[in-house]
Amino acid sequence: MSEKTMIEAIRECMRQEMEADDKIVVIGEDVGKLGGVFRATDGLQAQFGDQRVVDMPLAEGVIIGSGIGLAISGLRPIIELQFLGFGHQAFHQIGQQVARLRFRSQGRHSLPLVIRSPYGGGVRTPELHSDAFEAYYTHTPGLKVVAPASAYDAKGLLAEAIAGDDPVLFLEPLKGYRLVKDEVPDERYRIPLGKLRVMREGTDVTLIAWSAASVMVNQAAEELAAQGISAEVLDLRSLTPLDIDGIAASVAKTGRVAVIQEAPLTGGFASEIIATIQEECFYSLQAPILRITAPDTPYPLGGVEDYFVPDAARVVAEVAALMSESA
Amino acid sequence: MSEKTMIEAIRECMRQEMEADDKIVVIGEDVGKLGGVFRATDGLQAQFGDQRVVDMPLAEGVIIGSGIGLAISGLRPIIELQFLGFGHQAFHQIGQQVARLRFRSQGRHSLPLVIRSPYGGGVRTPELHSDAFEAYYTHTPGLKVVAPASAYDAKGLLAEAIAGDDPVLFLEPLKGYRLVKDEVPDERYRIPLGKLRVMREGTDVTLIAWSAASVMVNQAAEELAAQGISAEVLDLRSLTPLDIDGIAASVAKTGRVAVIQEAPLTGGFASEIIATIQEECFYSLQAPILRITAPDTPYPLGGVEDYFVPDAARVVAEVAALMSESA
Amino acid sequence: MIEALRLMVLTRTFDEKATAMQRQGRFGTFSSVRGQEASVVGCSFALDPQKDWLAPQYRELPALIRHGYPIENFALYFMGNPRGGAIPENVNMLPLQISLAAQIPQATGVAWGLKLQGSDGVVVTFFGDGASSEGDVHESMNLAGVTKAPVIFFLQNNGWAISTPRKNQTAARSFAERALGYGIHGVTVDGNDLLAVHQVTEEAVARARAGEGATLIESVTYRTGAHNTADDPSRYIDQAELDEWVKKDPIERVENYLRAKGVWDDATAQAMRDECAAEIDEAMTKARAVPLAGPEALFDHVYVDPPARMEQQRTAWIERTAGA
Amino acid sequence: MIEALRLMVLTRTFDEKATAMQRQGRFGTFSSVRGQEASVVGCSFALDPQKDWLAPQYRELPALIRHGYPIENFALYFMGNPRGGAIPENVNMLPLQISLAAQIPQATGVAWGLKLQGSDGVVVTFFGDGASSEGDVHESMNLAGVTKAPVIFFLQNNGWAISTPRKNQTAARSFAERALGYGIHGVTVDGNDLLAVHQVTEEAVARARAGEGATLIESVTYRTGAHNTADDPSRYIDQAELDEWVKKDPIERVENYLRAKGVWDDATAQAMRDECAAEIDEAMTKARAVPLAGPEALFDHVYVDPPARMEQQRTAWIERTAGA
Ligand SMILES: Cc1ncc(C[n+]2csc(CCOP(=O)(O)OP(=O)(O)O)c2C)c(N)n1
Ligand SMILES: Cc1ncc(C[n+]2csc(CCOP(=O)(O)OP(=O)(O)O)c2C)c(N)n1
Ligand SMILES: [Mg+2]
Ligand SMILES: [Mg+2]
Repeated sequence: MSEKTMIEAIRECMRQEMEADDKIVVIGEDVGKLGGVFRATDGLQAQFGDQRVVDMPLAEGVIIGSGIGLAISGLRPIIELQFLGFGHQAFHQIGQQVARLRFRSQGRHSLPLVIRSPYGGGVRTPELHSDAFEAYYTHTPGLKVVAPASAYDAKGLLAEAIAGDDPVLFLEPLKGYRLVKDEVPDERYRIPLGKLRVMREGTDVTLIAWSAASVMVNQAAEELAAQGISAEVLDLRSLTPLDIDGIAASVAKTGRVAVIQEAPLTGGFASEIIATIQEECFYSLQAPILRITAPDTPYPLGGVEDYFVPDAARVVAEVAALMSESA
Repeated sequence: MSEKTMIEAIRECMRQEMEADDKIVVIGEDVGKLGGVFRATDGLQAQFGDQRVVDMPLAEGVIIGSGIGLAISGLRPIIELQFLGFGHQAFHQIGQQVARLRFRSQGRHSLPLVIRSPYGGGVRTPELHSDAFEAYYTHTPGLKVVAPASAYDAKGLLAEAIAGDDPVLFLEPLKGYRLVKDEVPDERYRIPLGKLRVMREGTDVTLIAWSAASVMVNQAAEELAAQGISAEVLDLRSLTPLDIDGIAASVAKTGRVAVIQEAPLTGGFASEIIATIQEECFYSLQAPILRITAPDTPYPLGGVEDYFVPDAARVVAEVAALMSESA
Repeated sequence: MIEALRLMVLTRTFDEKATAMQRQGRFGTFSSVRGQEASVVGCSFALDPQKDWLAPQYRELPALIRHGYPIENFALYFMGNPRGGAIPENVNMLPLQISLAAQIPQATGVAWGLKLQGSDGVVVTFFGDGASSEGDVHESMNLAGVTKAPVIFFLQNNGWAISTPRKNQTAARSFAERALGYGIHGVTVDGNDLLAVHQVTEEAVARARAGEGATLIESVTYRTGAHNTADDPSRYIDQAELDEWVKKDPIERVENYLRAKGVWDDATAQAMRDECAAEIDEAMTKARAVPLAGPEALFDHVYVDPPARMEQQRTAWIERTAGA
Repeated sequence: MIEALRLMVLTRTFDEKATAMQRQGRFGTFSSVRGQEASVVGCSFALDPQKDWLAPQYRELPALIRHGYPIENFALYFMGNPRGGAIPENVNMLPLQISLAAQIPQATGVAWGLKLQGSDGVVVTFFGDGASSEGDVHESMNLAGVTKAPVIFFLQNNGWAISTPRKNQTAARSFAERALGYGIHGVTVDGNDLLAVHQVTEEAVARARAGEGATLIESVTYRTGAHNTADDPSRYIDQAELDEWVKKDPIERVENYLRAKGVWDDATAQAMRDECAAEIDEAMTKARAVPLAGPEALFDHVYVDPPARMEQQRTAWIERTAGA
């Protein structure tokens, strides 16, 4: 057990899983000598060779598509998408092929494949590098979508994703890569998908988030506590499968909810959570469920991104206002 | 004024708009001599020539991408995607380029471009031809998404989409192409985007749908009426912009809502509508808002699609059950 | 050669039968291999189904049969029964591909994976002149060049992509020339010449097995039928060109060759046709005897380890159908 | 030629200034054109900014300047100010492209559109050896072949795509050979030879204007700096190869040529450097004087006719910021 950053936890996970299973290969842009633009794969090519850690030509469609083929041939690929925004170039392979191969072959070809990708904003990347595009993938049956917020979770959930036989999109908070740091066991372990983490217990309101937003919301909850508002913070950890029971249990207790996402409002995953909560907990709700999201505009250039991505001050203000709504 | 099928209305619209504005060009797969696989462009190449109605090489990315370029050069392209599922191949061009060109160029390049596509299931097409993928596009700021249910609306909304200077994804119900038939003026007219159509007035429950589902839901409403349930049916017509006021007005009146979509449940556009309604009309709601959708599975082969796509019997049964829920 | 001819006749019989059934509403929309039999069969016979893989488009029934995919599954699939998609465990094949060219990156990956794991299997992927315009093809050939993956890109240039003629598809003189731009081998072959197709494929297989990498084979042939059973080629086809190609029918060509060699006559031909008709009848009967799947088919095989929500939906769907 | 040299020196000055500022946190991550100046400038001078169009990747500042895009906009863009993206009305240019190769179909469309409308303008699109692997490139060259669109695919093969060397990018002997597979013209040129680049581009422009269609130009050059200001090439670069290329610095090459011709000396060189430094300082000062946009910048220019919901968000966002 020692304190590790999220990127260290992810790298350690891949190294240990690759040591344990020589069917695992890592492919992606610049994952070799460079060790990935964020160093997630640093040292892996030196350790496992350039047949197991492969710098691919710059073409996301065939990076994902050949990953499918590698899996069919008996390997277990971990694919690094350099940024989630470039998943668009491979959208036909991810959305229609990865997600449906098992179904289309009626069980003949399972797809033990993990697509890892940095995700989300807040670090002033160039255009098209920061968008939180998870909602495209959570609306895609056949995929699983995982979005850890802590280093501990990142290691355990990634190990689970790698061990499983279903395709997983594994979203890594770009902002958290070096900022997030926590105690991470040195040995291998797994965390099951579909179980949320209560980051903070509370009684007045349930705040629901995932990935980097969870960390931010947890800070907001501290400030809310100072204002006398007891917020329970749920970090979803996996979006598909979704821990509906865990959410419902908290909402039954608090009766008030805010869902916080980095993506634009319309059609984001927050909307799904809200639709689900009002189905499951309608009679517990004391006020409308609040969405705290980016506006319905494209992710802007870095200089103004702080207006775009929800921050703790906004969460505090909007949740405080929610508390004064009466049913 | 005369009775026209939806496909006739769409064809007539394009023909008349092309006659009025010689900057309009039509590009797509098989839109020329064949007139499109559904004959939407039948006769257009004969009338306007093969420089204005162009059979493209089979590559959706460059069909959309070159359409962007045609628009920048001063033309006004109407692009036919042969089926919406093949928008995945062009997802990077639609989601990141079409939707953001104006923003990225800070207003220099507006994009008067319409992407027309057959959409939705129920006619036993091959795999990947029937999915209702609208939620990917409604979660994409910078696009507008239109989904008419009647021939009258199809002609008027398409004319509006063509006349506007924003990019529009125009979804045409595959199932309605020949089945839907109604009175359509012979002259040109336009219907503004963002105004829903009350297909049927009612007092007990609001049923919300779009495209082919609206037609089906309207039939269900007839049956519900026979059971003594007065359903108001809202046909959204455009999803972006969304007529939130129109929805709220109906919900304020009825207090009960079901949203019906062809797509899988999780993360569909129905979730967005529900999240919005509970924000806008929380205190009017007498029961949880119901979602009637496909399950969270890929669109199946045609032989079993009737289990997948919601039908009127299901709507009747679930809405009847909703009426017995008490707040 | 007789075996190859038999496979050609068998699928011609299937095409005719299925088309007739489709007209009666007993079969779904499907695309026949009519006119391209030599191209598909010649290629297919160069493969070893035990270790080689197929990544088909949708128009290559003869290759699927030779690889071991049951005809009745093909029929079921086009009747709209999801069970038709089932690929038997020992059949080295990817599903039929409807999203054009999407199988090609996958085929490249399978080939590369076989190589990484020390197998000498090769992968053949079929695609059309239309599909060749998709970006997936470029990305795949390029990756195959870099990895020296043992994959054969078998491009069937049948003159048409639905109604779009070859000349609107590309201005290239030949498709095979594209190989150069990826450092892979490229060759053009008369796709209606069974033996020629067989030979160039055998050479490509040999190169791939020997670690010399990928080959792009352009097989020049012609779609003498409609694009599919929903298509009306009279709207766009060049009748004179079609007539020319009908004269080059690949089955007749093989039969004439065999007749010239003195090993074929009307009686043997008729016997083969009768045998094939019986086999197709049997497959169709088998397929029609398979009950149409119920609502559970929506949920089966989506995940190895399905989310709880989907499993709840499964229960609800099955209950609702039972109730209805 | 002096004008071309000046542009090369100007952007070298910009690159050095911006890199220094980036280290001090006063500039964002950006990619310099260092080492590739002859390639970009030689191409650019073959164009007529009045009627020709540019569709850049992100590393071609000299071409943008010559086309009329203000240096301060480029600086603002990389400082993260959305206003930097603004393209003046009379500048025929697409935005900088971050999504690799995505501008290439668009460039092809602009060219085709110009042709359809009877203009004789041509379009140049820049992209790298890395971007060349994307499917968009294939689809675009193929469409350009079919439509005879007046577009020039200007591929800068600078040896690297971030850390990925040319040999991992493709097994092709040359990129230019790909042209054959699309029925367009292809040519390779020494990208560090200003005059040679200029000449092949002029020829391509002439062909395009004459209705003879597209050209793929492979300009062989080298990225002598880091990929961008966040990159550490010491992790992967081949130092000996880099040293070789640094010796071929395109600016020195032009200066040596001019010196040999007797029209250049240390004094003129210094004068030009001073002038460029002043111009860049001024542009940077201008850029830094532009106030960072407020929250309205999220909403401006998304739509011509915005949905009501977005307009309500605009109001809410502006109020909240005012309140904070
Ligand atoms: C990505 C994609 N785009 C469009 C279609 C619609 N479509 C089905 S078949 C076809 C033509 C295919 O032509 P080709 O690849 O030459 O194959 P052929 O049918 O001639 O064997 C088209 C456009 C599709 N299935 N997939
Ligand atoms: C579609 C896409 N994939 C990946 C990236 C990340 N990325 C940015 S630059 C780059 C390398 C580009 O190399 P090349 O095209 O050769 O251009 P160069 O930087 O050498 O000028 C990569 C992988 C991107 N911006 N877009
Ligand atoms: Mg074809
Ligand atoms: Mg490069």
